[in-house]
Amino acid sequence: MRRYVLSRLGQVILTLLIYITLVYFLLQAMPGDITQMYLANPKVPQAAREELRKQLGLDQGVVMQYLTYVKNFFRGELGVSFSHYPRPVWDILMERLPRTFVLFLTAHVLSFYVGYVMGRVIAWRRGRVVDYAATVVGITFWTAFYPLLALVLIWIFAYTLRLLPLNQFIEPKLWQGAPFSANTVFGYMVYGGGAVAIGLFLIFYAFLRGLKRTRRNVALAWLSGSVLVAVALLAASRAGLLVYIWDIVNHMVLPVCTLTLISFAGTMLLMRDSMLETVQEDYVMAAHAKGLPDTIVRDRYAARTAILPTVTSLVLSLASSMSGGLVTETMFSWPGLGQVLFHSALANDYPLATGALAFTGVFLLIAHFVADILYAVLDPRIAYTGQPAAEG
Amino acid sequence: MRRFWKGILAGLLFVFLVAGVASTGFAGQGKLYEMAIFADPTTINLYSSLGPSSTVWNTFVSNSQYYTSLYGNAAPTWAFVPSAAADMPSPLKEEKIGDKTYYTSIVKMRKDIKWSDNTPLTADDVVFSYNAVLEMDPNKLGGNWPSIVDPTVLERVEKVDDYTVKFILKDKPGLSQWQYGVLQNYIVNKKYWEPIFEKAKKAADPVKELFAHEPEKQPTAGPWKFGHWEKGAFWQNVPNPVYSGKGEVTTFYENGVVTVENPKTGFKWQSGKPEGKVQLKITDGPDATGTLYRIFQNQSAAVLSLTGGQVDFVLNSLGLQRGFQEQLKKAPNVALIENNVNGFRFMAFNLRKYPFNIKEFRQAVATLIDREYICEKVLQGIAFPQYSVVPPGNAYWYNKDVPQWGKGLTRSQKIAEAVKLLKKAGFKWEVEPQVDLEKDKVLKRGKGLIMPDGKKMPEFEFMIMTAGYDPLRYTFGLNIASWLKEVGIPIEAVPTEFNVVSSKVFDEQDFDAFMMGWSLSLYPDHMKFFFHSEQAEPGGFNAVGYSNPDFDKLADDFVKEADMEKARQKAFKLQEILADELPYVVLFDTPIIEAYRSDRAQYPYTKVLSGLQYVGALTSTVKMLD
Amino acid sequence: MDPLLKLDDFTMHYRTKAGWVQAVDGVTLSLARGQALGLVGESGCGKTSIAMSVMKLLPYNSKVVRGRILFEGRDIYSMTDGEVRKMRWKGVAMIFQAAMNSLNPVYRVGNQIVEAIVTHEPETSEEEAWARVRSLFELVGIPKERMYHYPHEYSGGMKQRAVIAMALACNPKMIIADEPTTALDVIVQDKILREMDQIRRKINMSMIYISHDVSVIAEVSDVVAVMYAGKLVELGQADDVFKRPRHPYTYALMRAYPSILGEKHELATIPGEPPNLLDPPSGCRFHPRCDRASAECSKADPMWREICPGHYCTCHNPVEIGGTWVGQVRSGKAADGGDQLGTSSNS
Amino acid sequence: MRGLSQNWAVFRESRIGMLGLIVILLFGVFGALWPIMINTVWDPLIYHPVVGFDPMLLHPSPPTKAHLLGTDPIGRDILAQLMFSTGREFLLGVLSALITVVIGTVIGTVAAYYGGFTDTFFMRVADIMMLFPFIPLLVVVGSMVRLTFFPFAIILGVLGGFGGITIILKAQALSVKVRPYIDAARVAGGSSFHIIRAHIIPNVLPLSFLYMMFNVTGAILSEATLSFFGVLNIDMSWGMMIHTAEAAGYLFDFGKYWWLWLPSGLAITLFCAAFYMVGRGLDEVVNPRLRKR
Repeated sequence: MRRYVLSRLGQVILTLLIYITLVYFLLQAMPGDITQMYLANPKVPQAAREELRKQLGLDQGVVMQYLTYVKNFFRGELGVSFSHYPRPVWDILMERLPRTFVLFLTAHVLSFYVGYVMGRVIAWRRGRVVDYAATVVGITFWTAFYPLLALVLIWIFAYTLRLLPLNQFIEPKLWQGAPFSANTVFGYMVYGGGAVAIGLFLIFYAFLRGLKRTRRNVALAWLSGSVLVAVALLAASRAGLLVYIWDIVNHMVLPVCTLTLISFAGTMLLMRDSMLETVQEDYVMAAHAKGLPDTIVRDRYAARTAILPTVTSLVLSLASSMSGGLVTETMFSWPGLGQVLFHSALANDYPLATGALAFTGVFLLIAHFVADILYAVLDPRIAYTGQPAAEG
Repeated sequence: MRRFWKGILAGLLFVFLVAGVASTGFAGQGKLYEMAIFADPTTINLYSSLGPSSTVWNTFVSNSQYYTSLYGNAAPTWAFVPSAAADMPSPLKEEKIGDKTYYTSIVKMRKDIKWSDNTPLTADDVVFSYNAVLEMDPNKLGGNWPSIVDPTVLERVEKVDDYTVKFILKDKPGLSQWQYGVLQNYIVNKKYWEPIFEKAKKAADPVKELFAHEPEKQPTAGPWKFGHWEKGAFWQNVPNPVYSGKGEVTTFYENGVVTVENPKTGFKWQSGKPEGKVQLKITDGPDATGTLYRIFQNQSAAVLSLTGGQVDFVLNSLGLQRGFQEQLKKAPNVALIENNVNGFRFMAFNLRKYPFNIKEFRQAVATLIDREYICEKVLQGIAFPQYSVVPPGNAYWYNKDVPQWGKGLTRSQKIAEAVKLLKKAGFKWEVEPQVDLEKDKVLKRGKGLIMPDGKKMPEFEFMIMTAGYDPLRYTFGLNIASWLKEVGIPIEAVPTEFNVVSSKVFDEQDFDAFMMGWSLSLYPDHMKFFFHSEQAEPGGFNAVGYSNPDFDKLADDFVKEADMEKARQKAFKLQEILADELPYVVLFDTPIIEAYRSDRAQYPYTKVLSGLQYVGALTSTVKMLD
Repeated sequence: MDPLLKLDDFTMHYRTKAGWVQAVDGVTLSLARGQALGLVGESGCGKTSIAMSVMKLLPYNSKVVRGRILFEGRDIYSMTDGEVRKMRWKGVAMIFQAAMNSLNPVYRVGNQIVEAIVTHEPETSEEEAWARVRSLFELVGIPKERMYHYPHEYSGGMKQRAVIAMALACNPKMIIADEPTTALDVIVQDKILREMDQIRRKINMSMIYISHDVSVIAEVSDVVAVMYAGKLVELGQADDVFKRPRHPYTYALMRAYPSILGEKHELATIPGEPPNLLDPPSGCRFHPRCDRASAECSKADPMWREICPGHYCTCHNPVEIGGTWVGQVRSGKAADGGDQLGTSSNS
Repeated sequence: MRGLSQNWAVFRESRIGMLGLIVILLFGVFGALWPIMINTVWDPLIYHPVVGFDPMLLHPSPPTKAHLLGTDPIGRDILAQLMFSTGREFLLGVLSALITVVIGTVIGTVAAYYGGFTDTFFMRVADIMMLFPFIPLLVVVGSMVRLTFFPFAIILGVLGGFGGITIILKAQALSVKVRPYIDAARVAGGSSFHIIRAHIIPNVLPLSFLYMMFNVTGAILSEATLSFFGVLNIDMSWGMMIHTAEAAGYLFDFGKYWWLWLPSGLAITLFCAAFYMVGRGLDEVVNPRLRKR
């Protein structure tokens, strides 16, 4: 096991190095550099341009620049942004990460859940109307032109019906006197939400672990779960955070729903296919024969084993949520990592663009690794043999 | 299944709950003036915001809102007026200091201007604002600094007394360097900034250190000071409680005279003897209780917010697209403004190459392009034709009598005229184009253009914008190419990415022809930068390689000229030369369209070159209605 | 006394693209309490379809065309879903073909049995259920700590036993064992069959053994039913059928299997292929492969008739050889079932 | 392997797949109308999708007799643009998907057949390709160099080809490789090339074909998204039509200028959904486990 992890880690680092090299030279090969921004202003003398090139290290050779970059990268320094000079790239990424993370994590989990539940249902009712309807509707949203769909939904829900806020991720009027920055609140949301989620999991696990869910246990689980949530909310409200969290949640509804709408079909269809295989397994038939209720057979027998391939896709999609969605962020004015990438590219800000891409790469690599391990945890049939799993 | 529906139901319920509780309307209330912008500003720091990471958004939210300068241009006429100064600078005087001869000028300052911490703005602040930048080296600060605190002109600034400063200049400056340059530098608070400069100077990279400082608490002398910045969401400014300009009245008279009068402090100034009617009277505020800049990532959302009443104005240096204009016309409580802009779009050839260096060839091209057709028909009035390198909107400097090639001619007349011009220069055809002037028809398209040197003209590339970048200019480019082809000019329009165009044109100077646009400053010294032969080397701005000794001399004289009226005559002459020689074939420009909430904001004026965005949407003179 | 299970002219078809597959055609038989019925026939003859019909686990493309299945006198095809669920496992449990795959790989084996118990006996607490699992494991001979293991940690024989334990979990009135031992090696197979038989007798439970292997059926059945191409062709006491097979198909089937302890005979194969049930042969479905076929066989469907008491057969030209001993038949009589082999001849 | 007609029979059973196929055929007919229309009924000066202009109307004009779907903000006929683009979308989608699948199949089979270093190398390459956030990367590259039609199709194809599809196809090829007839062919003295070409590839092809359908969807959506952000150098496409409307500020009041976005938006969705559905249908052909029992 240890050898496996170590060799795998070596592979991860090597892959990362190659990835960064590729990203670096890919961006280097693009035409134009930051000093071209001065083209728009003829009053900037040549001397100032040269000074800038020197300041940004552009006067050195490409190879030299690359080596410096890699050295710094593994030290955790991503350099200084050109377009936000002299802000460190890391600083900008960290400013954007919490927002991106909260939005896309929520959206991916929700879309995964909806997809999983729907997939379960339509596989179970294969060939019925609900199967065809959900498949066609799902595919239609899955292949819908996202920016347009987002605009239409904004127009309907935020503009015409005025149910939800129009764009942005917070309401400036509420926040203008806020004692904390939005990122602090996002931070609380991540940590607090995580803690509550783990707490709830533990509570439900403790009370409902067995198969026989007595009324008393269910009631106790719900009761203590509610207490936990209430305590968390109370704490947030005492800290004066609640109204701000609420505001963020309020702004999240539309983008999260839109993202869910366009992406649930992926999980749904994957789940359906996967489950169509498992429903043919003998143990599902056996479960029926045992006289277990339909939903239990579906959820514990057919769906439980069918979930495995979808979990991999969930983990990978969570990782890609680090890179954010340019479209979502643009359409909903949610400035996150995707926007950083786009604007840095437009401004020829290579350190920032490279940094954002590299950052995403690291997360994806870690996610691949986690997916492997999670797979093993979920499927007791797979045990680590000390050998890398067969490719493919 | 049932559980699933329950889940959906619970989800919906949650959505409506959230919606019901939280969107209880933060729509326009109170006297908060709200504007939409489209990108995060990059910094609060004046030095970095005028430096290399200068963006228009920084200008909107901070620079002009916080700082004052000795002199400024009074919108909407752009008259040169004192602002922290009490009167016009004393005339430049030659003076020997040490063993060098300098030009000097004395500026008397107003005594009634206060910083937001209630300390007076004195000569010390002014001296510091100039000398600190000079010590830092404006070239190292980069961006706009070398053109504001121009080290080729300014030696240093000295304090004479608490409210008088003396400028010591290395050389006799022109208008652009003096009135439109040095004298308009922002004044910062010495007490606040001095330690920061001191610390920066000791750092390994002083510029980086200076730029990295975020002066959230600095005192300002303008109407606003920094309030709150939530990156990616909004920027908020709060009023300067002791703003000395409050209540100050600026009056514009028919004869161009501007008067300034502050009833509170008793300050008075006038540019001359007022005559005729009062054209405009502006009372400074601010009336709004604060300014809030909401940051949006897409224009549709910003405009939706405008009609929904969440913002009062959409700040965008490009204005609104025509589609919005048409849709906003009918929106209640939304008013539209249309203004000329200071810029132009043009087509240019590489004059280093044959036969593009033949003047008649370019004149023929200019004749063939039907700007009116494109602007009125294809672009339906969202663009206006332009012939001079100074746009008509810049009325003081614009020469309306420059040659306008092909204006008012029909298609066939244009072709006939172009053929005449080309023949004059010695061009021939394998198949000469023929037109029927009576019926305005092309009888025969030209083919095989033969250059005066007897060789067949090879096909050449005309770089135009890509359809994705700008569909309008893309279409215009395609149209130009098809007109030129009619007379047999072997042009091939190639949609090219902007980065590629600019690096081919400016860095490599390896191109045949291209289309591009400039936006300009008020003072038209761009004529020197774009066409002077000293700018012709790679990296310079005269990328087309225009070279005319007479023009060079006149251009040099023009930028050195310190007298407004004489400078104007020279600018007219320059325009004439350029319109005849055509190093640029000027094509058109688009007006700027803006919209605001008429039920919320009331502006002293809306007619101004480049629109209200150019004056930061008048945060201190807007009247907010409840 | 009512039979526990009764199939009455039961006819069930599958719908496919190519047409209707006549999987089960006019099957009539009954099973008394405590009796063991062996259902034998080639693959694809409809044995498993009958098992699934009894469990009401037929796929969506099946259709009961005619007839009824009565469990304790009630037609299971007119029961509600809830009633069917109650009948399953409590009334009829099943050991599936390839039993090893009928355990859910991601749950512990014990859990899967407990789940069945608490579902059917809500009054049983979980602790009691686990206790019962422990005793069941003892009964089938699995170390009880194995309850907490996952199926993939079991050997094949152990899985088989676990499945048997699971089938016994709710004390069902009958168990259908569909090829319960096919996947095991012969020695284990024999052992498990004996054990199952012992348990069955101990708790006086009915059982249907389904197998293509005559020797398996011979070992454990009181009554034997032979199926061919969706139809029942012969039915009788195990002794009778194996000693004196009357239908040529049964005869051929006997000869196709070696007897373990019996006299030597030459192994014979049945020529030809089982018929296509989309379009079965006219008349007797076996006639194309039958060496005794006469002209009549291809025209008329032979009647279901009682050739000698308690021994039924559908054949125009039944085999008349007596005393052919082919398989090993369990000695001794069925506990109380022998004469109650209720049949009717209304096909 | 089953014959074509058998596969067709299985495919026909899939209602989703058939629905998709019908929609694709309709689009095919629609796209084929373009050269006919422009050469007969339509005057190229007015109906050219890129430089056409109708001087008789104010633009954007709502649907009229002359312009059944109206005109765009610079006076070009929407229907003509839609028709013209259909062919281009087919070309873009199929070309890039074809490149992806050819690369994926070749690499997948070669990696599976030879194993060892070749295998490891290509699998690592696939890993790295999967690290790239696809759309953002294309936007970054696009905003710097403005890709034109064919380079864009090729980049899409190549990026896809070296990525995840290789891994999937390799797994399939591996399962073919271990079948007895491959050994038989090897024993019989077949060359590696022959074995790959004659035995492995034909068995991988149905799966390749299936992924091709999904990749068409991906390619079209990528193109539309990038066009929407204005980072492609393509003269006309459905995405470009929406971009034109958006850039000119017409995607604001949805009801009022519906003809500027609805036809193209619908076309993108329908076209992509159709290919996706055909892919789903093929899935049932290729993947026997999904078939009804």
